[in-house]
Amino acid sequence: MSPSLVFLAIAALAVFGFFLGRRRVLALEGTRVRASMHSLPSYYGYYMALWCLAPAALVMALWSVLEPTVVQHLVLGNMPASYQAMSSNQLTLVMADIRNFAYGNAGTRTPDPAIADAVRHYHALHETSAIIISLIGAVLGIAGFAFGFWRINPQMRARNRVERFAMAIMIIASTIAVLTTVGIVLSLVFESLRFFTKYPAFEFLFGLQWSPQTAIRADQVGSSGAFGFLPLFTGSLLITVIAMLVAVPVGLLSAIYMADYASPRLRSVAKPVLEVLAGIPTVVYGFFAALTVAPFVRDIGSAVGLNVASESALAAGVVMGIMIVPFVSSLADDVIHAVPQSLRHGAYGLGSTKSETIRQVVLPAALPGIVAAVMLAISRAIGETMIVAMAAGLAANLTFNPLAAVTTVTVQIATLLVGDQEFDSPKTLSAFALGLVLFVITLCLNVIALAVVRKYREKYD
Amino acid sequence: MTDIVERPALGVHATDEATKRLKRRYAAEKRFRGYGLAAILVSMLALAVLLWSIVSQGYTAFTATTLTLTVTIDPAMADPGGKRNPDDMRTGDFQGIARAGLRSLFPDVTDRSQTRALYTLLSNGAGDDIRDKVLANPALIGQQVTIKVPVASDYDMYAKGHFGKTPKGGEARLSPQQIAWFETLRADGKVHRSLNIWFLSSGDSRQPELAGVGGAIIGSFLTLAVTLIIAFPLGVMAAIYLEEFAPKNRWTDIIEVNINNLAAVPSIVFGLLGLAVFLNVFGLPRSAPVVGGVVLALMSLPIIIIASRASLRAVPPSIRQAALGLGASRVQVVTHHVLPLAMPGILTGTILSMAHALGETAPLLMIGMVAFIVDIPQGFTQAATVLPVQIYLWADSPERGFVEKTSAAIMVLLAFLLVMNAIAIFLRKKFERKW
Amino acid sequence: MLATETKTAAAVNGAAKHVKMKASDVEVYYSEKRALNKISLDVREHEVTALIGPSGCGKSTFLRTLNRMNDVIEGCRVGGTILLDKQDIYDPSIDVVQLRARVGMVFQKPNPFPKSIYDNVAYGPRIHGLVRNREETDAVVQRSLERAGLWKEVKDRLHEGGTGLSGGQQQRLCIARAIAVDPEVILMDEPCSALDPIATAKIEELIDELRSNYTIVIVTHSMQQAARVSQRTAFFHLGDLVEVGDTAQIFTNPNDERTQGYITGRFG
Amino acid sequence: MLATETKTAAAVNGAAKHVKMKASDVEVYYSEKRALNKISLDVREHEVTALIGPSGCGKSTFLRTLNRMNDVIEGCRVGGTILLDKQDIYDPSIDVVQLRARVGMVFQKPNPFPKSIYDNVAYGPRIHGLVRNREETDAVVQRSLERAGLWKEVKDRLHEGGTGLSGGQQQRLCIARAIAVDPEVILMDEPCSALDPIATAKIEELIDELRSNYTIVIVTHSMQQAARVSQRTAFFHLGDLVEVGDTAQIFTNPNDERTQGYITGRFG
Amino acid sequence: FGQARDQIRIVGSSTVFPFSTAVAETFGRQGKFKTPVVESTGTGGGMRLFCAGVGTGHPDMTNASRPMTKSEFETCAKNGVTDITEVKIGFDGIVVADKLGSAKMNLSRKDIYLALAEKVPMNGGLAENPYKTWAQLNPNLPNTKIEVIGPPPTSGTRDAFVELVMDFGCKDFPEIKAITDAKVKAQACSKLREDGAYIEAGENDNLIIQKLNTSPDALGIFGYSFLDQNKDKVQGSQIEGFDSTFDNISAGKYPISRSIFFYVKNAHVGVIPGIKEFVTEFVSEKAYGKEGYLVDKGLIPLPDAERAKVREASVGLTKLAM
Ligand SMILES: Nc1ncnc2c1ncn2[C@@H]1O[C@H](COP(=O)(O)OP(=O)(O)OP(=O)(O)O)[C@@H](O)[C@H]1O
Ligand SMILES: Nc1ncnc2c1ncn2[C@@H]1O[C@H](COP(=O)(O)OP(=O)(O)OP(=O)(O)O)[C@@H](O)[C@H]1O
Ligand SMILES: [Mg+2]
Ligand SMILES: [Mg+2]
Ligand SMILES: O=P([O-])([O-])[O-]
Repeated sequence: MSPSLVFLAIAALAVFGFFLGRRRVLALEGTRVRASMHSLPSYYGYYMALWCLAPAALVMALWSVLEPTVVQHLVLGNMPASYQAMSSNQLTLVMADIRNFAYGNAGTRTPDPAIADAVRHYHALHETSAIIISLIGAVLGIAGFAFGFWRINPQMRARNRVERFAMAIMIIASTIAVLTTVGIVLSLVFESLRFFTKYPAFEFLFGLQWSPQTAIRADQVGSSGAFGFLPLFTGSLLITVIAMLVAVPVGLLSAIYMADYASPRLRSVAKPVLEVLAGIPTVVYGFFAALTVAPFVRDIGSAVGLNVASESALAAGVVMGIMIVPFVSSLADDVIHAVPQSLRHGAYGLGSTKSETIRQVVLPAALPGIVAAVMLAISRAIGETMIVAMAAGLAANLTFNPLAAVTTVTVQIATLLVGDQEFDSPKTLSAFALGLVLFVITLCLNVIALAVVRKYREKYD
Repeated sequence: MTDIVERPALGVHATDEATKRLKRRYAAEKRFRGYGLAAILVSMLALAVLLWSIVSQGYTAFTATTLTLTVTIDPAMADPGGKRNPDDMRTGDFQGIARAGLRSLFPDVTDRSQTRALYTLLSNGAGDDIRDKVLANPALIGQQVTIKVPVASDYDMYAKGHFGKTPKGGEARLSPQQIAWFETLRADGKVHRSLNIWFLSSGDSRQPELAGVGGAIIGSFLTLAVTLIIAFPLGVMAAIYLEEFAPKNRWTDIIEVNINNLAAVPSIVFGLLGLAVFLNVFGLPRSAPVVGGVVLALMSLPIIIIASRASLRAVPPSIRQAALGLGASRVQVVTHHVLPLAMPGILTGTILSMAHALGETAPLLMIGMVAFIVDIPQGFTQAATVLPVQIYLWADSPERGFVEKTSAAIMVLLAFLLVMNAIAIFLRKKFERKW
Repeated sequence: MLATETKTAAAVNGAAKHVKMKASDVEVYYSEKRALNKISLDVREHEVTALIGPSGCGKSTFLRTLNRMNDVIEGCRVGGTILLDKQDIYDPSIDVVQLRARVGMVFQKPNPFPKSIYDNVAYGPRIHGLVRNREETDAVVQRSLERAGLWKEVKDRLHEGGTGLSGGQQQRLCIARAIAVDPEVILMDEPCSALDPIATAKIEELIDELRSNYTIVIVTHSMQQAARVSQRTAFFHLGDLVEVGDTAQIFTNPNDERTQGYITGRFG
Repeated sequence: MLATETKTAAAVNGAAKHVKMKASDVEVYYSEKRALNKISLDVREHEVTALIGPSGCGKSTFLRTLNRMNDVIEGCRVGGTILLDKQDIYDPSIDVVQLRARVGMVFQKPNPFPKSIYDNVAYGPRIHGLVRNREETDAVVQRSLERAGLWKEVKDRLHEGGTGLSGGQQQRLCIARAIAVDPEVILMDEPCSALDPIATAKIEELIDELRSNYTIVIVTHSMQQAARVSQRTAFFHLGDLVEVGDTAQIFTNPNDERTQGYITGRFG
Repeated sequence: FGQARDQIRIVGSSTVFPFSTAVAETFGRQGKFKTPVVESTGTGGGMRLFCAGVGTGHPDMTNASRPMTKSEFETCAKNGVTDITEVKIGFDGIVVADKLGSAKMNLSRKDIYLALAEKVPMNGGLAENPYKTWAQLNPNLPNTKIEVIGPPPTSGTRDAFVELVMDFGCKDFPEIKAITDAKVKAQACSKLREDGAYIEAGENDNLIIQKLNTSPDALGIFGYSFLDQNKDKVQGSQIEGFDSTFDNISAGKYPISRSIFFYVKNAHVGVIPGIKEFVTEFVSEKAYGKEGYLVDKGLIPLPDAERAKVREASVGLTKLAM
């Protein structure tokens, strides 16, 4: 009896329960048409299916998560004393060995007797566990089925119950988004605190120089390094602004054109085509920015007598802007499309040109959605690594000159985390501090954005 | 009577001034429209340039140069144990057999360094091909076999014309002698260009001519399946809850800001989260598509939620009121009316987030998916890599043969993207409605 | 109290009716702005109650309180109690969905779903399980459209969009949609505003017919209409319920001079 | 020149009026469906022309052809010619924007912009450059709202959203918005449908006042209203223009029996 | 808790990655064991993972472009990773190259130091680096702008470069000798200028090569294997008179080269199938020998005698002591 088969059986039972629940309530109701039945028959069906499936699925899922630990505990606990003395890490190796033998991955080696015993024990436990969980699942499924069946009567508020279940699932879904934030903050905060014990927070936040050229090894004497956040922040800001200067006008105008000017044919082609831009891997953009756009910018610059670095914020920003165009164009197109026609008609009826209608009636009505799209695009720009690393360099210059080489917070986080690192060196830890500070800053920006949207949000209809 | 006196008073909209202003307004209108068109063209042009640069570099990777060799399966080399035991035969020197076959074509090459130079013509895969053939049919041992084997990457590149003229002072990848040998073979009709199917079916390799994206395609498929299965329902449900059901208070404001903020978290930080939670706490395996999928799902979630909320908000309230007034429950209002009308925007968010997830490497670095993995993954917990990682790794490889492979892999990724999005795009079109 | 008074009056003249809905001290605020001041009104079963009053006086607002449609308007707060068959509809235990199924509504601005005409009408019966199969649905749709006087015009285009109808047709579609659910109380916010006299007559006939089984509250700007279809009339003014009484009495012998002024068209 | 002619003619018999708009053989199709059959109708300057007819007969459709609002409805095609001051408004050379500025429109369903009340009214004057500064705008807004009879109700909340108004207030807002642009011809699709008698009277007064300078076409379902405000009445039925003539004549002595039937409320 | 694992897992240096993967592939093709999974995490990142503990959740080997440090060794020990085998596999040259067709430079480490240090010795003290062109610091060098594209501070190549070039190039200046504080001294020698003359590129060496192609005056710093593959595009500069050729590097004449290693967690041997066989393959003559396949990948092999010694030690899994 395999648990997955049992699960399938319960799922089948749930489907059956759906039909049975529906039948039952109709039967109980008799031939009267909604004199007393609270909900649609299918809600009674869902009610039964949920009772049948949900508890069993929950318990079985929990078990399948816990089972390996439990089995491991039992297997190891039963081994000779010499094994009991091992560290838990070594025990994982022993366990791996046992498993490798159990599944025939160990090649031609012969196991020593203790391991061979453990393998047998493992097999036995595994089988027992499968039987137990299958039984529990089956019992729960059938019990749920019976309970649902017993509870069903036409007066029961089946719809409310099913909807409450749906609501609970939705709340859980929203909670996951919140938990992600918690997880991210937690995964940043401890290392950041360790960084701040090694490097003063004030100097980090307001330092004007970023130069993490520290000794990466304790036994290597190196320079002390400077961890000033500002040049990275201005770099992020500069590149994001450039990217937005490309993406917002291009994206928004494209969206407007697609939603209100283009023929449906053109729109249905142009939109997915532009979306391809969002799917091109960033390495490709990186090469494009570094090898095509940056030299082009430099050549133009030197033609007009400007001193342009061969790596420039401009090149990276422009290319990044192109990458995020679809974020603005597609999302804005959807919300513009959704603005009721009656508003457009109202404006046309007053003698507006199409562009006046769009600018003064449609866009304000679509504003919340457009702001959401732009915020997403900004987020994407702040979070982008590869293009900047390849085309704008890694030099942290405190400048607002778009022709200079700059670097961004995100790029530094990535290079610090994937490059050579050393435990506990401020250089590696600073990546976490950067992440945390960036998090706080974008949080502030979002709070402001929310307030602004609230203020200008217009309701139609 | 003169017209001037008799003419009925003109309305304010027919005066000269109005006409002049109208002209200006029309000019503005035209400009605006022009900007719109220009914007689309700019993006399309950028896309075209990118695609052109990718395709023009990469299309050659879909063909491969092969050499027709007649080799004698020397029993001593093919089966050192002599017992036709497959395990023994695997360790046989099949590359040596291929080399002997090549040598026999150039009897006058005897010098040691010359032979070495000659052998560079053969790919390491040549021996593997012969091995596979012999393992499948041990009766071949001792016989002569004619077989098509891949040539080494440098020759492949040469045959495809990827090595331009070497500037003065430089050292060409192939010596004149090597080129001469190759040309001789070509003149003898032993060299072919054929469709490179194994590029799509096989796993990674250090040899450009043997490398394929098969493993990465499967890996991407597994990973994104997890991502989609998690992110889409969670994202849509969270958006519905927050937009339609949650009380509008401080708490939901905090949640909203939070989610918007999550979108701005650098993707590599999601990798850190995955490392800390899924690998270190839950003990899931490194490099596994489940972990990658979950991490990418968490990364995609805010995009889907934000896009979904924006389009839910765009549904006119009168539609909700109409349904509520008929006694629909709020869940029914949402599922019957609001959700279908908001679907296009939700699907757009999904398309964008999946495109993002499909092209992302940084978070995968943290959880070990940026790795050299040859074996094609068989399940969600086996070591796997994904297409963008493959691209990233190849782009960073010294071997010249990887240049075209990189571009070809990008083409595959874009094809993957289009296939992945096709359904969403189709559905979006279907759900679109004006009101 | 006014309501009690009226009741007694009614009892005296032998027409005592069951009170289907009873509003007591109902107040409505939009954000800070008060739109209704302490309204108390009884809606009697099997009668048509007409709400009249100048534009912006709070008729629609009051109507919406009766099936809690105000709940969905942001910033709108409601005070006081409203009983439906003795049950407080603002009680937390109440099932709003069920309430709205029992107290149906036709909105002032026609708001058909962006679906076909057929689906617009069939929607309510479907979600309430009033129909089990295609035939039943067809029957309900046809009957509702007929009663709303729209069947002839749309019977050949049932599967075209409901938003492609003329203004008056949309309004009748919304009426058909509302009565298809078979509610106990029907709230109609100017159901005939976009209708020609003939269509209006048809709807008035419908209202009269429905009255025998249902309870109806109607907002109208037409005194004539109020006089024709309603048994009781309530006059609203600047958020106050100025006067309520038998229609005949209100139109012939109003107690309040504001009522007098309004029905004779003297102030504005 | 026409102007001269008309003037002369008018001078001669004292009643002949300049024809402001002239529709000849106008046909309208929605996709395949024909909604209007060969309508020919003159709209005379400084007169109110009322369009009446049962719901769904094509009144709104015809009204929309007069300022080419049908252009923006998907699947809608228009045939025939319509002249505005001798100029074919369907001529490709015609400027639709100017046309719509000259021929303004109030829609059947009130559709305020999601902006403040003030901006709703100021929108038209601003885009047409009729106002140069804040004071002028204020003046236009106030005057338009006053004429539409809304000023008193909204003067304290000019900067709140226009969608938060009651149904009748929204309708008046849309009227104010339309007259703020100062068009030559005003098309009104049931401008009083959501209004109480007093507000209606106010609007009718406004129409009468506007008539001296403008030309007005109004769709109404109220015979009384048509009789009160219009000089000429056109009766539509099932997409046909059955009869058109002086209002007095139409209401007292119609030529067609369908007209007769309609105005006496006999068919439907 | 541990998974069952039957696949070798290797992490570590990006420099060693091409060699390690080549061996892994060959090893896998023989069909007896699964192909090892090799991750490129950088030397330090690899050490971090490697030293985190014993067990299936931790890698079996790590690659390194420098020897394991004492502190890393101690961390390993602290986490129970006490039994480690060190395998030295060869050398990696670091080259300074420019676009083919420009005049080939002959640089000394001193030149490079003067060109790239943030502060240079001058008139008895240290001064902000004033040099804009090569000719300014050495009249024998061309009069072109100093522009060097090289690895970022987070890369092991950068470390090696600082140690092998900068620290060496600076040591003979009297001004430097005069500094007694070791820290200040190190700072003076190893800090690279940040005024744009030294451009930190990402970790992608192909990008550096392509960038060299678009800027003829620029020099790039990267690993020998990339030069080897791109000799038709770029040329290596001479360092102290020696060309960056295979022979010069393997003979130890070319001064900027370093040893590369991998480390084996002995506790995993025998549990994770194939570790021993993999090591054997790696140190076989046909892999890391003079004519082995790793040489084709750009590895500079160890001298013959050392190779034999390494082979013996590593196949026997000799425990590393520190
Ligand atoms: N957008 C449209 N698509 C398809 N058919 C339409 C559309 N608009 C109107 N019709 C149809 O054309 C006919 C005439 O409609 P119109 O709106 O002109 O009627 P009306 O006379 O204004 O009626 P009402 O008094 O109800 O507003 C009706 O049958 C209507 O259903
Ligand atoms: N959503 C809202 N937000 C703010 N104020 C509102 C809102 N809805 C209505 N009001 C205001 O409340 C008052 C009463 O509005 P209500 O819609 O009830 O009037 P009404 O009697 O139905 O008028 P009408 O006959 O014009 O429809 C009006 O002053 C209106 O402006
Ligand atoms: Mg109202
Ligand atoms: Mg109409
Ligand atoms: O990856 P590295 O060799 O630079 O440490």
